[in-house]
Amino acid sequence: MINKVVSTLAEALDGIQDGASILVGGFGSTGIPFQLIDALFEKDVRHLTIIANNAGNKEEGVARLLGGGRVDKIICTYPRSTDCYIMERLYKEGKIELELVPQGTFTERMRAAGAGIGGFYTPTGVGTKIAEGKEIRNFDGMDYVLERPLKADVALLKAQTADRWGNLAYNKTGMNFAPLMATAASLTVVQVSEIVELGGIDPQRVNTPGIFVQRVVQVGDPL
Amino acid sequence: MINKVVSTLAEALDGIQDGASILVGGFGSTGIPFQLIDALFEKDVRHLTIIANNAGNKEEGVARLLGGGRVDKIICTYPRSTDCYIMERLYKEGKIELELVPQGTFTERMRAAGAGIGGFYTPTGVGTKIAEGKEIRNFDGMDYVLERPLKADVALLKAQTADRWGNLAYNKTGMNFAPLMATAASLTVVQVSEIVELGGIDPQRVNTPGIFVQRVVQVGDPL
Amino acid sequence: MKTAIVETELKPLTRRQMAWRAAQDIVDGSYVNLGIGMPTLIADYVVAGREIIYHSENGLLGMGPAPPAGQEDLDLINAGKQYVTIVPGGSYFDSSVAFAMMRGGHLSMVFMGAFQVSESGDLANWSTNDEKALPAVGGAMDLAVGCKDIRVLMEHVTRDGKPRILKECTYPLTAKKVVKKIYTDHAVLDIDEKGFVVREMIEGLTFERLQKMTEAELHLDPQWRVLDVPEL
Amino acid sequence: MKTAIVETELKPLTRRQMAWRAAQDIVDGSYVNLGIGMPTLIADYVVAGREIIYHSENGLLGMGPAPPAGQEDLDLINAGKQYVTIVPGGSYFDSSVAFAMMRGGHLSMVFMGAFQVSESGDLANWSTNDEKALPAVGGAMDLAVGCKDIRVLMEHVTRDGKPRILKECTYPLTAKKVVKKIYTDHAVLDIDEKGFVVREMIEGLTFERLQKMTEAELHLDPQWRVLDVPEL
Repeated sequence: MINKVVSTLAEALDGIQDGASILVGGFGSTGIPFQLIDALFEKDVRHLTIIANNAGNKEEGVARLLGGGRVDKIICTYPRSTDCYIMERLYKEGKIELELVPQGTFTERMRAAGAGIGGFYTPTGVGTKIAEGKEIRNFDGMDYVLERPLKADVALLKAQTADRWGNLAYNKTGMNFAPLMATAASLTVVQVSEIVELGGIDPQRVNTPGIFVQRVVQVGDPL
Repeated sequence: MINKVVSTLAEALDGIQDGASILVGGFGSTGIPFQLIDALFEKDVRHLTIIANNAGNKEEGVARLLGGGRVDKIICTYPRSTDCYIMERLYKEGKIELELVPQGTFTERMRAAGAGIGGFYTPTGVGTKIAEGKEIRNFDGMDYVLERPLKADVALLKAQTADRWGNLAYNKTGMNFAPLMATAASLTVVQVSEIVELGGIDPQRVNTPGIFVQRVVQVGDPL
Repeated sequence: MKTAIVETELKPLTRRQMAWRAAQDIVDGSYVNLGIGMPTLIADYVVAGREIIYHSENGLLGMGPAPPAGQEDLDLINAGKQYVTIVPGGSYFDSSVAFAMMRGGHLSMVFMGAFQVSESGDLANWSTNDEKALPAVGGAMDLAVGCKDIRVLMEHVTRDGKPRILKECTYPLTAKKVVKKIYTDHAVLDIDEKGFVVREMIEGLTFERLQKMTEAELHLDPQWRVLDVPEL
Repeated sequence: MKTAIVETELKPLTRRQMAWRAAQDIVDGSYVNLGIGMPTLIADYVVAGREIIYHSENGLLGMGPAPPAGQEDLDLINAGKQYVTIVPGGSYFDSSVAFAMMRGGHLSMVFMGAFQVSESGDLANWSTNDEKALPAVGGAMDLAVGCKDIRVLMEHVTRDGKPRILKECTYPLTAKKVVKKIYTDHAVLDIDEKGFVVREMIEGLTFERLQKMTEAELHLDPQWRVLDVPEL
């Protein structure tokens, strides 16, 4: 019998080691797996590479990991915001490596990793700093830059609903990167508000089929 | 006001000309826009390039267009089946050009066209006839073949439900290629069983957002 | 002895007036992305009766206005991380679909803010080249490719009077040869093969004076009109 | 005068028996694609109590058995174009997601039919090189990449006795170096660095006789067992 539901956040993160690369879902404050991140902080693994759209606000979410010295490198599209002072400080002090990726390319690189695509040509970033050192190729009169898949050891995600097979339904714009990240990690771990019986999610409403998910943990609503 | 709903099949196909490239949705007999295809047959446009997974059965669907001499070229993954005698005959007589594409590559090429991707590297077909004459490239020890986007002038699709903005919901495995084809054509035309008010499709159940759809026509159920 | 050049007192557009002017150009049935900042104001001034569908790159098509206070949905925000609503006919999808809409050329128009625009349509709106500042690009580069109708809203010059409309951008580029039209607080300009063409200028502004505020060479459309906006 | 070589009367497996044997190797919790033809029979013989999730590349995960006559749903078929059902926990998705599951290596096992397999694991199962025949590839090439555990079910020799297990395939390839295990009507063979290793042979079959039916060199696992299947 397949049962991907684990009882505790600690179990959900079991086996994650120093040096792991970790995809973290969420855009702004929607879809952020805060409880999983907090549990990862408690677990005290280090030298992480974090791959996330944002770098967290105040001392919450990814910012907490950054502030706690857990992260060597961040791959990110928009690490800046009003309350993103930890990332600001670490960056200015040269204490963190930053790989900046345009958001559409970020998304597409994760999709490629999950879909077995070895590389793709995108028009995004051509003629800019982002394309420096990368292959540029012209197809039908238009320039494209070659980008490579972005895969990771772990994905930490948030969804609304799951079942024991790991099928997921997200809520509204809380979905954002999660369906792509789920496919791009060896170990996809999801915190959910609700666990339902098999068949409890309409098969036409499953956003992430369980094949892409390894562990599910139910958490109380953070707010 | 946006209203993509047209009243007749003829209106739905207005402007399609000789020489057009036409994506046709469907897998086996699910998701085939039979009424649109029949109307295209009546319209008597010629020298078409048809891009579809199958070549139709008996004298139905794509087979009807083939039998009527409407099609110069077919881009297809599986043109063969028990009742696919029209395609068999035309092929043996050298009366049709066939470009055979592996199904995952077929899918990915349409997605690339719709997503503005200039090309991608897939492992599918490496070392086979399919890859002959194409660029092979090694990434991280694995060979990939470069494939290019597959776009078309028109897509003819079938969905279950639409609204006047062209939002679509498909039924079960009737979905198959349609969400990708919708993005890859300049003119996407969809036959549906049901038209609902705006908001009548749950925003989390919209399979194809209306931005990818130009015309919708309601048809009686074919069976 | 100084020669006093008496220039007409000008009344540059406010940010809301610039947004109003841009809004007039959105035709019925358009799919539009309004970039973060000033462009988001555009939605307030769309011509009545026109049905416009707003796209937000975090996975939302059919974005509606901000919700009434107290009715914010924590799972419903736009790309600017503001609480929004969804209109009937709207849909949610993952980021790869959101960016396919942009990169694949499915949007009708994109309005963005900018630091600089060059006469070939190069756009600079993500970095001021400050080596010490934390860089952040977000969806800007993706928004700037794909769509065939990319428009910029920006003040004509910087706060300290330096031109933003240039022969070549001095800030790092967001994308090359993409901007088609600029709405500034002084003028409306198109970019075509010969460079910047002035279509509208505010009351009292002369072409010579506008050229002085602009590094790139301007061409005046013989049919140019006064950039006329209501008080807002 | 002819020398009569008396060989033991062999009882090669039926297709259902081959499917039964393959089914025993599917562990609980596997995500499995059963290729068109003989592999689809495997689902009938999975070990009781094991929960297996079937994938169909036309956009279905959690495929269930054929529906009772009269209860077919015209919009619910598998990749073999047969009417099927969906089990609780199943899901529908578009073809790009279906193929991402395959190409991206998310399936646990794939069982396919074949014309030929080579000792390096090359697979030929889509074309017999007949120039006049209409070629058709479907999802075969995609199914043969990505998954790390690709297994073949096929008769050991062709109808006219020609070997299918070869040094090099003579038919056009589906994919190179992908097959890990073969279930034939005479034997079960693994493919590893040194080529074909025989793990099981049917009752009465000798290694020499199996080698005669096989073009490629075989290696006998010292721990080999009798390929024992029930009557079906």
